Amino acid sequence: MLFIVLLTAPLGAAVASLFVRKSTAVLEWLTLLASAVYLTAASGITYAVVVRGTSGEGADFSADALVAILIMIIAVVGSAAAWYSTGYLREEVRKQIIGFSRIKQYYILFNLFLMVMFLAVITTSPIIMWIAIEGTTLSTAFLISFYNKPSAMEAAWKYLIINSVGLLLGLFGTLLFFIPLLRSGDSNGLITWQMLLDSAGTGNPLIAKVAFLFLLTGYGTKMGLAPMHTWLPDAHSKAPVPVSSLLSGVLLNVAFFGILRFKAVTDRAVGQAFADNLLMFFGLFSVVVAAFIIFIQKNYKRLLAYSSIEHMGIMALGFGFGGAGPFAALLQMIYHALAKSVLFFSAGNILLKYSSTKTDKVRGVISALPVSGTVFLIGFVVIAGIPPSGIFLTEVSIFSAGILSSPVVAVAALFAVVLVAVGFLRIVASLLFGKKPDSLPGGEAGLRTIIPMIAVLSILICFGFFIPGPLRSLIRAAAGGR
Amino acid sequence: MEGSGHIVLSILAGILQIVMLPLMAPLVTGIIRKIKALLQNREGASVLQPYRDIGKLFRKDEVINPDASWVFRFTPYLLFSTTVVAGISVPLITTIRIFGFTGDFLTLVYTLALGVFFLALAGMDTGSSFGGFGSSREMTVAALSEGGIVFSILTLAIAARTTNLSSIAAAVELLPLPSLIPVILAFSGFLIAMLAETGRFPFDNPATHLELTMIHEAMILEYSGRKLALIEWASSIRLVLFISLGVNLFFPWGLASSVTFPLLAVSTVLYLFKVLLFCFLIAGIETGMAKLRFFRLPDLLFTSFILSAIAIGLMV
Amino acid sequence: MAGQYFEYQFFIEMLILTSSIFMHLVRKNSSIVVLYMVQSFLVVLLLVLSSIHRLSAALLAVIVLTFLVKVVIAPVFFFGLIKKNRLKFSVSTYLNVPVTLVVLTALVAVAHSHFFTSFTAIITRGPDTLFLCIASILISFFLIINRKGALSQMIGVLSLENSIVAFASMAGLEQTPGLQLGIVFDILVWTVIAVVFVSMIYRQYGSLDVTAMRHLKE
Amino acid sequence: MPALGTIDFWVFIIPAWFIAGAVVSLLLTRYDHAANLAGGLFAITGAAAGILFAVSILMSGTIASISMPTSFPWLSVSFRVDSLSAFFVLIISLLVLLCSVYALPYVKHYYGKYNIGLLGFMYNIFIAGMIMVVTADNGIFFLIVWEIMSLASYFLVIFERDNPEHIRAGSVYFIMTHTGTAFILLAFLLLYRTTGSFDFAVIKNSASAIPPLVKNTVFLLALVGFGTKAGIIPFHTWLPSAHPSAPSHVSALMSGVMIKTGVFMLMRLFLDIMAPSPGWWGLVIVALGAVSALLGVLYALSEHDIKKLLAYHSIENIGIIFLGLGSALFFLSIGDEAVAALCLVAALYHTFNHAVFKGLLFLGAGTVISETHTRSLEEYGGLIKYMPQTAFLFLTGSLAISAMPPLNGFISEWLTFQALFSGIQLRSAFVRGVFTLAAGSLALTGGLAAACFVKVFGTTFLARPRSHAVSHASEPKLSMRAAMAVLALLTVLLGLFAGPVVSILSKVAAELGGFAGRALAPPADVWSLGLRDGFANISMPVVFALLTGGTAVVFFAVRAVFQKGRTVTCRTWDCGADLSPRMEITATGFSRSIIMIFKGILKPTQQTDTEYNDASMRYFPKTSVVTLKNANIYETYFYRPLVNTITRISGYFKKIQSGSINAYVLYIFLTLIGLLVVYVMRGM
Repeated sequence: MLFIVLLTAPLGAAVASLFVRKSTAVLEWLTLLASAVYLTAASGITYAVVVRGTSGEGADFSADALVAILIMIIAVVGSAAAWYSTGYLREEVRKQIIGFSRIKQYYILFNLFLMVMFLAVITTSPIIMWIAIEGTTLSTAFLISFYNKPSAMEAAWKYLIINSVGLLLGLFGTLLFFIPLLRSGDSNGLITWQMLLDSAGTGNPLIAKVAFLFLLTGYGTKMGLAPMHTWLPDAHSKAPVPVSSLLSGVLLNVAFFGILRFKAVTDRAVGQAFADNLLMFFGLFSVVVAAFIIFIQKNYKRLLAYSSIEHMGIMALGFGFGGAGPFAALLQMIYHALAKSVLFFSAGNILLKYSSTKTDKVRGVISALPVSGTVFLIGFVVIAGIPPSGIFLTEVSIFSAGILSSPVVAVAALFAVVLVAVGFLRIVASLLFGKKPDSLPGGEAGLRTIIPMIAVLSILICFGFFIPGPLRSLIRAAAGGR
Repeated sequence: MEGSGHIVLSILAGILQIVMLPLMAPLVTGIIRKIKALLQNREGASVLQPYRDIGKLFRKDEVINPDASWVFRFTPYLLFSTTVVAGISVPLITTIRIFGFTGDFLTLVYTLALGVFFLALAGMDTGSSFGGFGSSREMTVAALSEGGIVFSILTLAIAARTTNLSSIAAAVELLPLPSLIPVILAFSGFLIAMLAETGRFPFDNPATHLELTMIHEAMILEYSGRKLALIEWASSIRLVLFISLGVNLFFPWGLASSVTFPLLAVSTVLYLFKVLLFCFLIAGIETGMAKLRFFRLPDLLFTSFILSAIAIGLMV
Repeated sequence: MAGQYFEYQFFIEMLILTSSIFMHLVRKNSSIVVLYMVQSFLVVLLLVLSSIHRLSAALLAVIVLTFLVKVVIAPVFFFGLIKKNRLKFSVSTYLNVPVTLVVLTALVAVAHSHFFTSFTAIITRGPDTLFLCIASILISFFLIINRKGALSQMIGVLSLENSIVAFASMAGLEQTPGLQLGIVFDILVWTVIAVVFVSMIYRQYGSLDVTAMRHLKE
Repeated sequence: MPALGTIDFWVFIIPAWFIAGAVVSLLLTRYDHAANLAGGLFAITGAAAGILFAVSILMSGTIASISMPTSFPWLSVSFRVDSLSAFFVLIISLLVLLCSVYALPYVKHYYGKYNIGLLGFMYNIFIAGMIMVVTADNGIFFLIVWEIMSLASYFLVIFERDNPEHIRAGSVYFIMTHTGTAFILLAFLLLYRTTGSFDFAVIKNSASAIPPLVKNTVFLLALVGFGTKAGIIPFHTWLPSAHPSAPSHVSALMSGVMIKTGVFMLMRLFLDIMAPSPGWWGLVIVALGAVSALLGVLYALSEHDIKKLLAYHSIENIGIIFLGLGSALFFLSIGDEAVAALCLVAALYHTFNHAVFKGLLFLGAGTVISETHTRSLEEYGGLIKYMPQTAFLFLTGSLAISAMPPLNGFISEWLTFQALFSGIQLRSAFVRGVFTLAAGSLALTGGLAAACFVKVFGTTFLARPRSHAVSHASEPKLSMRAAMAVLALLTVLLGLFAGPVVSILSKVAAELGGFAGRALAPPADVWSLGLRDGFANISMPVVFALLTGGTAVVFFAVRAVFQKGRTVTCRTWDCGADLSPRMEITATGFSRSIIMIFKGILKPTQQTDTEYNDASMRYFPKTSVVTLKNANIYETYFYRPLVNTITRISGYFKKIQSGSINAYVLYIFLTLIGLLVVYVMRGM
């Protein structure tokens, strides 16, 4: 039941929004109501997983620890983004950037986007997961081109084509994974993850390898691993801020989830080293590419996008390194999702105030926007892995796993991470400090743009210092039983 | 009986140690001036002239710039006292440590530096152009010459395995002949640094008031009366202090190794003779050499430093 | 396994590959859409062939729907787009025709090389068909890279999808009808969105040349 | 959680107290004065507790420790306070106490302009960070508190955030310290690889199993990492700009104690955790120390910004501490524990002394700056008449830092000299050469430091005012003067009671060097201080008595004998022109000769701007301004090229994002083909 609720809540909001005329408030309420519902449902499912280890509904939906983590991320960041959207879009309406039809379109697509992400993680079928992830591309394409400017069109088109190509490769890889099942003659009915896992050892290992290569390239595109990441900075910088936060904080994780699922199958078929090495390679490359580009970045929204690439790279490294790595990587996934949404929210407030994403046009944010500026600063400290943030701990533990298994990669990644912090700081310092332009009035836009940010930040800070026992065992289960 | 005689002699030697340098200092200055005059075919003033000068200055009124602060007024006393205190450490006629707690050569160097520090401040205190650049030059030369002094004495300290001046003197006396080469090197280093420290040729001209050449004199240009007297006196003590260091550390032969009257008497005479020889040396240098341009001085001071460093290298 | 239709399958797959190659060679937008139509039709044919022995109503519905979406609706959209915006000719390619042919040859060779020999395990008789599918996949992929026109890129993606479907049906990897329906629905939505985008791009940039979209470079 | 009232409890409660102060201060952020009071009082009480705690540990010789596990397997909140830690806690607490007393009125001039609550928050967090850094017993926990300390100090550096110069300084600081932390992290990771733990105790127990290559790598990494924090040349470039940017009482803490945490960790790592060490470690540290000491003072000489100048002197003094530390390492490696003890005592003593006199000088400079609103030496002058007490206290600090007897700087420099002399007496020619050069550098440093402080004190306090900035200066609030006076008194006491101090430090050194229980320390009592086999001895009380007594005797004797002298106050003869401040020597002019002598090292650039009265006839210049600056060779030859290289590489990476969608799809294509080629080929 909870699974159905999880899917129908956003779907219902989207469908109901179709029939709303003229009232922005109704749209907002629908979305907020849906967010409350799916947040509850997600918590219910997570509770069940914590208590029983797994939870399921028929043969179609099931949740284990990893799924529970992901739906919680989707639900929390999703509802925060929904909340923030209401404030953000109102502000844009006030500045006459968008009109009602736009808002309606936004809320419909926004809810659909959430729905397909939920679907992607709770389904038992790899193909349905594929369909759902393709669905994320489709539902966000128009959100990215939301402002209908040439640059937004460009970003959306690139997003559409690159991700479609990537996902088709993913489909091909998925199909190749089915080959062992075919041999065993068990091809009727829905093929589930469990069936894939059970049959993993029986097939030709070379096919499993080729399948994983296609899959990694394909889903890696969606996850933002370099060099398939190219769509990511464009899309993140052009989408409305709440959508960026979902893309960065949630969608990438969903794609990573797909890779992890298949990695488990591959590990069983050909041993761990194969997939580990691949993840290490892409992880390191992503971190390095992101680090160097961040060093000379001049646009703070793109900066956040590259930072996502970096973090995805570190998570990939964590799984590649093994040992304590997967645990830390999953923890980092949580931290990153929360921190990145906080950063995007505060970046959104900066954008509302200054109307520019170029760093050289923004000065003295701390004076102009005391709350958002401070939150951005804290977000930076967290995301750059500077103690006492939790990401520091996860990164250290990933590196300490790495120094045992592959020291050279770990050292290279360590310095890349430092470079990221350096590049990040340069921008943060130039944005936040200094004198604000005199012509700019001070003050925040409104509580609706502040409260979601503070709420997520509080969760982030709490988790940074204290990880509740259930969450810890959840992560441990997810890391061990991947 | 021998005990009480020993004590009496020790007290005598102690008093001598304290008062000997201040008392003979103007004389040494006078002697050097006289020798220089003779070498330059002048008759020169009496060797006692410095005493008269100092005495006259003490009795004169003084003029003080209204800009000057207490630093200016306080400096002459401190300068004089540091010089005298430093002098206590120098072995004059005996290698026995009369005051057991003093005599470390680093303490001596830094005590002297304290005086210079205040003198340089006093030079700046009146706000005249002369005083300022005098201080600047003085501190430049002092900073560079400190290394030379420390290192040249260090050469001996290492050979003697102690940094106490009296013990160094006692040990150097017993050094085997091959060790003399580093001692000579170190002495050359010492000589150069000492000329700088005491403001003699080729570093400074103690007798000039030409703005382009003076260092020490520029600093004290604003002083008059008893303060000037103290400063003049202190600088002559400083000179004889360094001469004593030179003769008694590097050529310690004849220093009394125990406190007996004949030994003390002989060593006193020998000491005075050595000082006289040193006066000739300085006067000779001052007559035969021109004052160097200011920016040539560092070369000379670094030479002194390097010479001593080489000496340390040779000394095992 | 649909072994008895092996020759037909091979022939059809050959034609699919040929259509992919021809997509590289034609210049007119309408021709490329026609080629896509042909290719889709061939894929539908392939689906029919591979499932003929267990044809059920549900499967038939899927096949009919696939036909509708790929052979009828999508081309109609494309033709409408071309007509509305008078996009007779496609934008040029990066490589000229001879070089393109060389690359295509190389890709076909790669598909037949030992990288994919393990796939012989899938179909014991006549692996050549599978290699043709892989060649078709690579060639469609290359179409997206080589073409500067938005429409051509779109067709390239769809052609890539066709090739994968062909591969799946050749290898006997079809899913349950429900899933196939889902995939077809996905493709339909994708096509609609892409068509809207193409027309929006045309409105914004006055052409379909994707090289005009090079502003996001940081 | 240890029981209330036990010594272990205090290990935990002192940092917690500061953190509480931070939070309270932040909560009161709307009320400037309350926030200031809260932040200050928490810091003062915490520091007082810290002093008591440290002294009781030092006196009793016990070791306090607590350890609490956390959610993370390799992280435990572990504290361990042995006498070395206690010694550093003592220094930190002492300076914190005085700086906080000073800050109470000092912070007032920020009211209304900046967020005082935030200042109190960062200040207390900074202190808590420092205390925890010197007491942490787990590598990861250490890194966390280390970065907390760095981060808090970063925010303090950019506290006056409207000034772009401060922001820039802060950025450089943050970047360098963060990079340094990466080196430290790497060092810990390597230790973890070989010992399997981040706990210092575990690492120490299995230190003998660490292969030499790893050990040497860890040494170099730690040296770079902690050397950056300590401000050792060539990793010092953040220091001269960061320290001056912070509020003065924070500058005092940063310069006085924060940079010492780098020294502390080097001691902890090399002497304690990773001991024994090969001899070349010590020599490298000695060489670095010699270079830093000499160059630090030379850079200070060419500086006219009073706080920057003091910051450069911190580099110099860290160099002197390094001389002692390096010698200790070297003598331990050759088994001469007695000399090693002396060297360590020298290093620790100088650490303490520098904290005291640098704290005093920064507070003094802060007073001067807040009274005149400028940091340029060229605009001061004559302040001794407006603020005589501050001037006197500043002079005390100047004398102490110039190693003038009988103040404290002299005694630690004397000990360091003696340490180096021991090295010079060794047999190996190479080692002797290193120590000789180090001693030479130290001798030169001492002289140059004196020259530098003549310049500072002379141009700041003496003669006539050089600008209007001085005219409204007056003595600061009593508590500000009191804080400085206590520090000044400490410079005297630490010099006067060198014997007792040395015997305490000997205990610390013995515990640290692992030769506790053997009587190797230099013999010392209240009256005198000697070295083994009578190489040297010194009696600071006597030196003190002679110098003060001698001066007094001279003064009164002259007074008594020549009563007749009259004193006339009269202007200096001015050759007919009015004496103006422009005739006084400038700070630039004062140090110019030294700069020119060392121009091979300093690479000064001279720029002359002359303005003429008449455009056609260039005989009579109206004004002529000479600007003398040092080329920043580290910037020019290391950091700038490094940044340029990274920027260039970044440029290549940026080309990935070419904007062409065809290229993007091609990447995917090539990645796929490449992976297939690599893996399928390998699978064959």
